[in-house]
Parts: sequence; C-alpha cells; structure tokens
Amino acid sequence: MNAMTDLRLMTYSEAIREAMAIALEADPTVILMGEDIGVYGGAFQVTLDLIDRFGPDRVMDTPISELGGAGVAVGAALTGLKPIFEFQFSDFAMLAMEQIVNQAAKLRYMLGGEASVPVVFRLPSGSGTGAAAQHSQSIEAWFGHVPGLKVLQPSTPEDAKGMLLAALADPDPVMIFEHKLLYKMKGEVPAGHYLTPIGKAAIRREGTDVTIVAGSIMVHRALEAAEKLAAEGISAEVIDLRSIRPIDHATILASVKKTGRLMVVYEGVKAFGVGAEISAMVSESEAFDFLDAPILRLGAADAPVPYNPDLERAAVPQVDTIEAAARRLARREV
Amino acid sequence: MNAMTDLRLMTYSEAIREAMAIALEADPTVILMGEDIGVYGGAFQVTLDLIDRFGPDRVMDTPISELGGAGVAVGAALTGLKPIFEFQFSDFAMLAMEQIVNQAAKLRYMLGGEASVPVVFRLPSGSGTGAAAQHSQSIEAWFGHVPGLKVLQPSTPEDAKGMLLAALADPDPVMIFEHKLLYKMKGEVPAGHYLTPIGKAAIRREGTDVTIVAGSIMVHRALEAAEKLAAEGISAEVIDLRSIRPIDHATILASVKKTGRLMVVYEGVKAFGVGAEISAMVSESEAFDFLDAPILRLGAADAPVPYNPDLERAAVPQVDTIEAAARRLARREV
Amino acid sequence: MNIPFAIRTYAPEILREALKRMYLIRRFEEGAEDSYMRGLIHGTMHLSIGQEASAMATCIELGDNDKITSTHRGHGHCIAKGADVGRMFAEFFGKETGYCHGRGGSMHIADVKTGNLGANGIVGGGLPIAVGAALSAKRLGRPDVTVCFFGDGANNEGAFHESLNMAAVWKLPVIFVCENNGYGMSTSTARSTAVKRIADRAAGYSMPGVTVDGNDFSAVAEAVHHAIARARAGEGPSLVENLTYRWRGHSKSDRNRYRTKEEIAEWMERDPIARFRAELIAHGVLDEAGANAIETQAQAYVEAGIEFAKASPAPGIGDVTRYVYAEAQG
Amino acid sequence: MNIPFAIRTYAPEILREALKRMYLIRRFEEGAEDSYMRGLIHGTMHLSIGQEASAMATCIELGDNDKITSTHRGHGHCIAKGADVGRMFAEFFGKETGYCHGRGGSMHIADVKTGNLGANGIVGGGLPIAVGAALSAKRLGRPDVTVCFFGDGANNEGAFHESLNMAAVWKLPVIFVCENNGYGMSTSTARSTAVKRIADRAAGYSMPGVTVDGNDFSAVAEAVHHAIARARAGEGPSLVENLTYRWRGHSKSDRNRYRTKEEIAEWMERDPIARFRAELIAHGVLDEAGANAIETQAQAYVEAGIEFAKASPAPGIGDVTRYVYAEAQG
Ligand SMILES: Cc1ncc(C[n+]2csc(CCOP(=O)(O)OP(=O)(O)O)c2C)c(N)n1
Ligand SMILES: Cc1ncc(C[n+]2csc(CCOP(=O)(O)OP(=O)(O)O)c2C)c(N)n1
Ligand SMILES: [Mg+2]
Ligand SMILES: [Mg+2]
Repeated sequence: MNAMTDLRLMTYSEAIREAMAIALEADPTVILMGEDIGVYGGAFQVTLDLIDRFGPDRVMDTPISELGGAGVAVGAALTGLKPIFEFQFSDFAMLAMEQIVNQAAKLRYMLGGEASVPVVFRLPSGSGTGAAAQHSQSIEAWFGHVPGLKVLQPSTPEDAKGMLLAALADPDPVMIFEHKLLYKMKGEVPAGHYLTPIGKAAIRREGTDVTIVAGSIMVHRALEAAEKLAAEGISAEVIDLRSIRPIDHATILASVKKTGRLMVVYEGVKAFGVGAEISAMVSESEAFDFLDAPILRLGAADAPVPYNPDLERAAVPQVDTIEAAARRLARREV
Repeated sequence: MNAMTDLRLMTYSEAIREAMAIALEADPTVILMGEDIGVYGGAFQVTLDLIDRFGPDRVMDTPISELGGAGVAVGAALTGLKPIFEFQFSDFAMLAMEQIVNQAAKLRYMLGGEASVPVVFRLPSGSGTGAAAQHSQSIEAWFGHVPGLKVLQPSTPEDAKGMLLAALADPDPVMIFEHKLLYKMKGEVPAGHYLTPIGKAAIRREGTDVTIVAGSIMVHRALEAAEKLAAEGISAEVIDLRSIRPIDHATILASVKKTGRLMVVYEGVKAFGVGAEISAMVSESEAFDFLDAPILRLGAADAPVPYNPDLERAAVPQVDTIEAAARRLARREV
Repeated sequence: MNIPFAIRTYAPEILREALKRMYLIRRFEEGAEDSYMRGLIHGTMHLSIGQEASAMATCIELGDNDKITSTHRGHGHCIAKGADVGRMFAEFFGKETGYCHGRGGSMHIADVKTGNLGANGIVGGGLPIAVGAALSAKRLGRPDVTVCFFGDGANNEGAFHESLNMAAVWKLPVIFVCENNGYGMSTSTARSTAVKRIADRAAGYSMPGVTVDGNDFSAVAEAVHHAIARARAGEGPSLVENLTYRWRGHSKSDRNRYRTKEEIAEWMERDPIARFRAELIAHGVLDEAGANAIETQAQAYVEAGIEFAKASPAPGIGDVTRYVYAEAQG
Repeated sequence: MNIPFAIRTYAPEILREALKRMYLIRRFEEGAEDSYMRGLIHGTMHLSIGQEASAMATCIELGDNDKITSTHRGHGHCIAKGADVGRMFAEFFGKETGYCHGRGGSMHIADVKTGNLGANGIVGGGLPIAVGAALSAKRLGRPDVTVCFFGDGANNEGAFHESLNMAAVWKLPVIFVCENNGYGMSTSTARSTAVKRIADRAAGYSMPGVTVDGNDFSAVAEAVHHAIARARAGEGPSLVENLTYRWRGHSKSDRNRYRTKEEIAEWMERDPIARFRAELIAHGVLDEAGANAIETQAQAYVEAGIEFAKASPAPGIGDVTRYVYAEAQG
C-alpha cells in the first residue's frame, strides 16, 4: 500500500474514473464501451470527460443494443482488446445474459483453454433512487452461480479503483457491481496503479459477539448498526464481502468460529441471494460446530422494488433493521 | 385423486402432451408457442402431433427469436390468451431474461395489481445428453430469486401433467423446468384434468436418519441411493422439492426436525444453487437447533458442462456420489 | 384552400377534445416538473413536451378496446389514450389512488381500462408485448388494433427486429409508431442508426413504412389512419415514423452537452400544439375564445389533479409485498 | 467461353487446395456420421453436407489472421479455414488432443490459430462476437477482416439486427455470410422471415447485400471477394447470402416431416463439389486423374484422422474444472 501522502479524498465515481484513465493511458488495448458514456458522461457521470481526453475511438458510445454491445465487447476481448463495458443499469444486463453467461463465461472452457475473454462489465445497481422495479435491482447473486465469471462489489472508493484495475489485469471476464448510492461517497484513494486482490474479503470492524457479512452499500449500514450496538455492549465484527465469486471462505469461517453467530446482509431479494450461499457455505463447513445460533439473512422483501419512497426504503435492509436483527441474534432471541 | 382404474402408464413427455391437449380442448384461449413445436413436434418431441389436432393457429411455430417470442407470449397473456411457451432448451431463456424477469414477473406489481400475466414457460433442461456447455444447463435457481414468478420442477409423469395444468390455472407466470433425461421415463398418470398443487413438496420415501431434498431427476438418483443405504441400515427420507418458488418450508423443516441431518441434491452449479437456499432456510429456522451435523449440498462441479461423456457424468451428482455423501452424513463423518 | 386530413376526417368535437388533451399533456408535464422541483415527486421522469401531436394524433381513432404499449416517455400517450390526470399525479406522488397504487411511478404509468398496457422502463420492452396484444385480438376474433410506441433509440434493440418480423409473418393488427426525436438520450440517430429514415427499415419486414412530420397533427393522423385501416382489414402491421423533438433534457440528469441551444430554439418554434390550435381556428373548428377556454380547462384539470393526488393516502408500509402475486381467490 | 471468376482469379494450386478441402469436409462429415452410428461420438451433430461450396469459397481468400465465427453447423467452416481433421475427430471423440481438449465437441469446434473463433451452440451467438473481432482489427490497426457465418434461421434473432447495425455505424471490416439453406430446423424461411431475400435486409443497415447461388463456388467467391475488398478498404461491412441446402436432417433427431423427398433429391443433383470439380476440369486446372487423386487423399486424411482420434487419450476425470479460469501464471 502507498504512503499516506499518496492518499487523496475522492468520490467512488472519481475513483472508478481514475482507474479507467490510468488504464487507458497505460494500455492502448483498453477501450470503454457503453450507452451515452461519451459526451453525456454516462447516466451516473462516471465516465464524465474521458471522451475529451481519450477520444471517441477509445470511449465508444454504443447504440441501445445491450446484447450486441456486450457481444462486441466479448468478441473484441477474444481478439486482443480489453474492453470495459458499462451497462447503464445492471437491470439491462438481462438483455445480454446470453453473451455474458453462454459466451464470455464459457468460451475459455468450451475451447479447452485456447481462448481468453478479458472483458470487464461495469454494472450500476441497487435501489434508493426512486426509479422503480426495472431500474433498481440487485441481481449479482445470479452471476455467483456462473462458473467462468468473477463477480465483485466494491464498497469504498479505494476498492472501486483497485478492483477495476485488478479486473483489467485478470485474463477472465469480471463483473463489477457498483452501487448508485455510493457514487458520491468520498474516501481516501491511493494514487497511481494498484490492485485490490480479487476474492479477498476485508474485515472492516473487529468484534467478538456476532459476525455481520455485508456487501456494497450494506457494509456502511452494517458499520453504522455495529456502532450503535457497541454502545449497548454488543460487539459486532463487520466483514466486507467484496467478491461474490470467488467468495473468501477463509475470512468468513475464521470470524464465525470466533463469534459463533452469523448474519448476512445484502440488497438482493432474500431468497436465493448472496446470503443463501454464505449461510450454506458456513453450514457445511467445519465452522458448523461453532455456531451458537441460527444464521440470519437480511435481504430485500419478496417483491420487485416499489416506486413509493417509503415502500422502497422498507423493501431493503436499513441501519435500524440491521441493528435490530443483530441485537436479536446476539441475545439469541432467534 | 382419481381411482386406480384411471391410471395409465405413460411417459413424462406423453403426460405433458396430454396436459396440453386437455387444456387446448377445454379452453379456447390456450395456445402453444415455440420453435419447431409444429410439424417437427418439438426438439424433444413433446408437442409431437398436437399441430395435427389443433392446427397452426393454436400450435404456433415461432421464428428463432426467443426474446421477441417470449415477449409476444407475455403480451398475449396480458390481453386474454393463456400461452404455453416452449424454450427449445432452457439455456436459450437467457435471451429472454428481460421479458421473463423485467416484464412477466413484475407487471402485476408495477401496475399495482391491475394486470395479470398468466403465461407458462416450459424449459427442457439438464445435462446427460452430450450437448455440452450451452445446451445442458440447470439455471432454475436464478428464477427462485425472482419475486413474481413460480418455478416448478416435476420429477414424475404424474406431476409433469398435474403441474402444467396447475400452471395454466394460475393467474401468474409459471416456469416449468422439465428434465430432458426424464422425457422417456414411464409412470402412472391419472386420466382427465387434475392439479398438482404448486408449492407443495412430496415425501417420496420416509426415513429417520437423514433427509435428502432433491428435485427433478435427482429425486430418482436419491431414491436409488436411499435404497442402497437401507441395506446398510441407514434410513434416508427423500423429499421431492417439486417447487423452487415458492419452497415448501413446512415439509422440509418437519423432516429435518425428525432426522437432524440434511442434504440437498441438485443438478445446477453448487454455488448459489437450490441447495444454498434450502440450507439457509433451515439454518435460520426453528429447525436449526435440531441439526446434528453440517448441512451438505451436492450440486454440479464449478464448471460449464463438459462435452466428454465421462467428464459430463462426473460434473453432476450421480447415485454413487449421493450414496457416499449421505453415508458420511449419517455417520457424522462431516 | 387545402383542408388538412384531420379537419376533413374527424368531427369538430373530436378535434376539440384532441386539442384539449394536447394541452392537458403539456400542462400535466409542466405540473409534474414543478412538483418534482418541490420534492413532491421523487426518482426521475422523462418529459415529452414538444411531442404532443405525435401522441394525440396517433391515438385519435383508438377506442378503449384498442391497446397501446408506451415507453419511459409515456405521459403523453397515457393522456392521449384517455387517462385521468388526477390518478396520474397520484401515481407520481406514490399514492394508493394512483394508477399503479404507488408501485410504478412515471416509468410504469398505465391505465389498463383505457387500453394503455403501460409505459416501460426497458427501452424496446413494449415492442414484443404489443405484438402479443395484437395476437390476442386476432386469435380471439376481436377487431382491436394495438399501437406500439417506441423511440428512435429503441429501433436498435433486437426486440425491434424480432417484433416487426413476427408481426409481419403473422399479419397481426399492430401499428409500430416510432417517435423519432433525433436522440436516444445523448446519442443522435446518425451516430446510432445505420439508416437515414427508420421507416426505411420497414422494407426488411415487407411492411409499409412512412415518415411524417411528427409535429403536424394531420400528417400523423393520416399516416396512422391508413395503418389502422390496414390492420383492421387483416392486412398486417405498418411502421409510422413521427419526426419530432423533445424540448426538455432526456431526464432530470441531462447536462444537454450533445445538442445546441439553437437547435432547441428552432424546434420550439415548431410547437405542435400552437400549430394544431391555429389550424383548428383557421378551419373554423373553434375560435380564439374557444381555444382559450380549452386551455384554461386543461390547466384547471391539472390543478385539480395535483390537489387530488396530494390529498390521497399513501400505501401502507406493510404492503410492500402486496400485488406481487394474485390475491387468493374466494 | 466465359471463364468463371474463381478460375480467373486464383492460382491453380489454390483452386486444387479448395477442391481438396471440399472433399475433406464431405468425407469428414461422412466419417463423423459413421462414427456416431458406431457409438464413438455422443451427443448430436449438425452436418453441412451439400453446403461445401459456401464454406470453402467464402474462406478462399482468408489468411490465418483473418477471423471467422461459425455456427452449430460448423465443420465445413473449420476445415475450409484450415483446421486439421485429426484434431477435429479427436474433439468429437472427446479426447484431450481435440481442438477443445474434449470439452467442446462438435458444437464448439474451433481452431483459434487458423482464425476460427469457434462454432456456437447459440443461434446468432457468433454475430456480435464477429463484430467485436472486426473492432479489434480496426482499433489495433490490423488489416484483418472477419467473416461471420450464420443461417437463415439466425437472421431473425435480435443479435442479427444489433450486430449489423453496429458494424455499419462503425464501418467495421466484417462480412456477414448468411448460409440460407431454406430452413431453420423445420421452419422454412417463408414461415419465419418476413422478407423474400435475406440480403434485402442489408438496406436497413445501409450496407451492400447480395444473394448468390451458394452451390456455385465462383459465385460465392466473387461476392465475398468484393465484400472483403470493401472491408479491407475501410468501407465497412457487407452481407452475402448463399442459397444452398443441407442434404441431411437438421440433427440426429430429425424426422424430416417438413420437406419432401423430391426437394432433397433435386438439390442433391446440384452437388456443389461435383460442380466445382467439373468446372476445374473444364478449365484445365486439373484432369480426372488429378481430381481422383485429390479425392483419395481427402479420404486418406479422414481415415488417418479417425485413427489419431481413437488412439488419443481422454481427459483425466479429475480435470472437470480445468480451463474454467486461466491457470495461475508464473
Ligand atoms: C434496455 C435499456 N437500455 C437503456 C436504457 C436507458 N435509457 C432510457 S431512455 C434511453 C433513450 C431512449 O431513446 P429513444 O428510444 O429514442 O426514446 P426517447 O428517450 O428519445 O424518447 C435510454 C438509453 C433503458 N431504459 N433500457
Ligand atoms: C438461441 C437458440 N435458439 C434455438 C436453438 C436451437 N437450434 C439450433 S440450430 C437451429 C436452427 C438454425 O437455423 P439456421 O440458422 O437456418 O441454421 P441451419 O441449422 O439451417 O444451418 C435451432 C432452432 C439454438 N441452438 N439457439
Ligand atoms: Mg429518441
Ligand atoms: Mg438454415
């Protein structure tokens, strides 16, 4: 890690943009593709002025053609380029599942190792913007089910930059789910080129009574809840999952063995979500015998994301619901 | 249920065809759509001669346009028809995720209950046919993650018929994953119209030492394994999951409370698969305190389905691997 | 004097109602914009100000049994098809009295009873759904047609291709109405679309394709009239391209870096409402006073709608999962 | 006498090699069919017997740096592009020496070194990938072109539309070659496709589109030659439609209920190999004996290939998850 002097306070989206600029600068095979990433700067202004710096051949606006666009990125990756493809919203990846899952994820395998698809998909996701059911989903768990992919979820500006650079250095397809509500979050970011290791969780807060595994924006809510619980003498360990595929089993299991209590917090629909995999992974591991209480999952309500802001808030885990659930778990009231 | 005299021995695909014929006969709003379901009879000959009986207006060959075809079915369902849409292979549903997940599953909700989408999607799935990575997937777990859908997986001819009729009677979108290797399996099927309840698991074999939850073809492999284990004095209870969304929690929890040991067997990739949800559901329930051993999951290897037949077999649970795992679990060697 | 198609074809009260709805659309969207600024509406919205003739002239011959599928820029379609602005505002304000009971908002505004199957958050999402609605009409032997609105940006989605092809192969009663406002978000048709006129793509599906001035009420009405006649006669689908322009940014996040002030000003001079109003007056369908009265009435409806919406109850917080599935019958 | 394009354009040894590869394709597929019957190959396969001119004439000008994307019916493309039949058989037999190390089989046959990016199990799956390959060439300043093979059935996938549009907007060096064999599985183009000639759809993307007799080697070669020249000159993509026919069923499960014996017989009389062979002899590129020698040689390669495949080792059963991800470097 860099010396403190190299740290600058910047937003999550600035950090992502900086990673892209570094890559575009250093490697002529890197290109950006996506809808309105040029003069518009991207729906969330993440690419902002990169077109001015690198020109329209490197920062390519695509037509509104997600399947074809993603497929072009796959074909380009197969033949010498390193495309970073932005889906305007992760919801639209549903139009491109075929290229992501049937092609990108499987090409190396189907071709017996003779092909490589170093493509990076960036996917703004999550709820909280009042954009309703088709613009607010958290579908990352699906991709955890797909061998051949790597699936990341940065929760801080530092990770957002380091993961994107790590994804570019990876010879296989990587999907990065960015949270829309985090784009304006500020944090310290090292200068220059560095890699956040893929597949390593981070312990964001140490604790002894209960382990809370969370990803993306839920990390921050979990930390806030942990802070409140600390006042009551409940010590929560908060693990930032960071990578959904592969999952960092070792870090989670070590924590569960210490605390004996596990809770997983995520924004996707509860059923079949990230929490299901983590819970199941722990339950079949050697940590099983250390569990003192049921494993709790806090995910989204079993509904599409509603438009009404109060319903929208109620549909996904918030600081208070995390706090309450962790308290019940610590007190073994479940 | 019908009297014994009404039972006929027929194959899984004949049973599905019979259900479709009954529906086409009884309800003029039912139509079939899909690629080559007419004179070709469907890639797996499930629709066979229905076009001769009901004509091309009711048994419609679509162009090779999965997104559009599924969307037409959604639009038709929204406006008075009850389409049964066949994906030639479940893998191709990836081209239509947008219509299945963004539209069909969410329309009732997004329109505040003012719309209904009674469409049925039939999806031949699973491996074992030598068709390699893009024609052998088991992606049903994804749809378990989608509120608004119902997701079924019949393991017998009787259920295959009864579930299809139940799906048609349901006002919401239903996905039925049929297993290609089961199409030729024979079983007793009641005559006439009957409904297999959606969301009810079935105990296919009672036992006391270990609960095996399985779906689709894995039910048969689990039953075979259970039979072998019985010879050694290990009594396995085999539950046919039948429905992935909703999941029949009550039946599974009751069994786990009895046996104290749970194993889930499924053909999808292990990580983020059906077993993850069931394991997590049990671990957060009141059955947690009844668990005497870790919860095992037996799913597919972390790879696309390989072409080579020996690799293909090795990639998914087989009778011997189920047997061995259940034995280890019963003996608490895990 | 050459009498425009609409004047020749429709009764005066129909034409006056059309003008009223165009004003309603304009005032509704201004009201929505204002409510957004004042924090009464959250999320984002896509305004169709400047495109009112396209919406209204397309819908003028449609009855409640005829269907439309709409887009993210769908307020105009919804009003043109007959929806009540009060229930629309209620939806935008997230209220239980809204058309979607507060679950959908602007992007999913719908009114199934007047045949509007809904706006769509997915560009191109409504195209195959429209074809399905037309299939229902044909199979159930109903004379209904379906109008499928979509944008120039949407024309590059695979769903466009698959939908037009199937509609043509099966000769379904659907009219594809492309509202070409020159841009999909920031991307001009020249940079996104490999053909000059989107209507030229109709030939690839052996269906008629015509491009009209989308700000000319009569031109749109005439083109759609022929397409509807063809559809009702069982001759299959058509493609109509309405050239128009949105005065506002794409959505609330638009910095307008992709077009010039001059371009916007030029199009604002071609206001479709002012033009239609002048035409109606010129042909004696109404006089200045009558037009003013209509305009005032539209404004009053909008104000009343906002009050209705404000006074309406919000959904109960415990009802997050209501409407996911059909409620158990009996 | 009118000298056909191919004879005029290519050196005799090139033409003889082309004939040899066409025989290789035919014999390879017959050998594969036979091996399937004898249980040496599992799964299914899609034979291109009857379509050899389309594959070979399309590839005749391509070098190893030029790319192709192929289809489920891809054996012919693979051989035409230069693959070794031994490694192909090894793949079909599921062996580690196969092009895909036994993981892919017929449906994913590929030979990246000779520029074949792979057959594809997804109809239309290769279309955007081909555009991506062409984008690489353009961005990296390489003169390579990409040929994208697809079927008449694939032309109704959304991927077709999106791919042709992007290729045209960005003027990429890609040639879309539609092998129109009249059917997508059982569905004739008349029942699936709302336009008579698939090449007519090119106009919707402002690119040249031409339909040729796909069993006429020279006609295909000439059309593709012009398309390649255009692509290499930076003028963008083209669409070439080769009208041809598959003699065999769609795959191993085909009951052939959708076409007549007469139709099949009629097309078998238009055997593209016999026709090309006769043309070469008529124009003195070789004589009967030379042609026979080529045919015999092809047969010998196929037999040797089968032996190689049989003798090759299978992948280790523990290697199921090998090749999912890149192996750790260093
Ligand atoms: C599948 C999909 N891709 C992208 C978007 C984001 N988006 C919303 S509207 C829009 C532009 C649509 O352009 P057009 O069809 O011309 O309609 P207009 O906004 O001009 O009315 C885009 C890119 C989306 N909602 N859905
Ligand atoms: C997306 C997708 N849909 C359907 C299929 C099943 N399928 C395989 S080949 C085929 C017919 C393809 O027709 P065409 O493109 O004309 O190629 P041909 O088989 O005639 O060479 C179909 C429907 C598939 N493999 N992928
Ligand atoms: Mg537009
Ligand atoms: Mg074909």
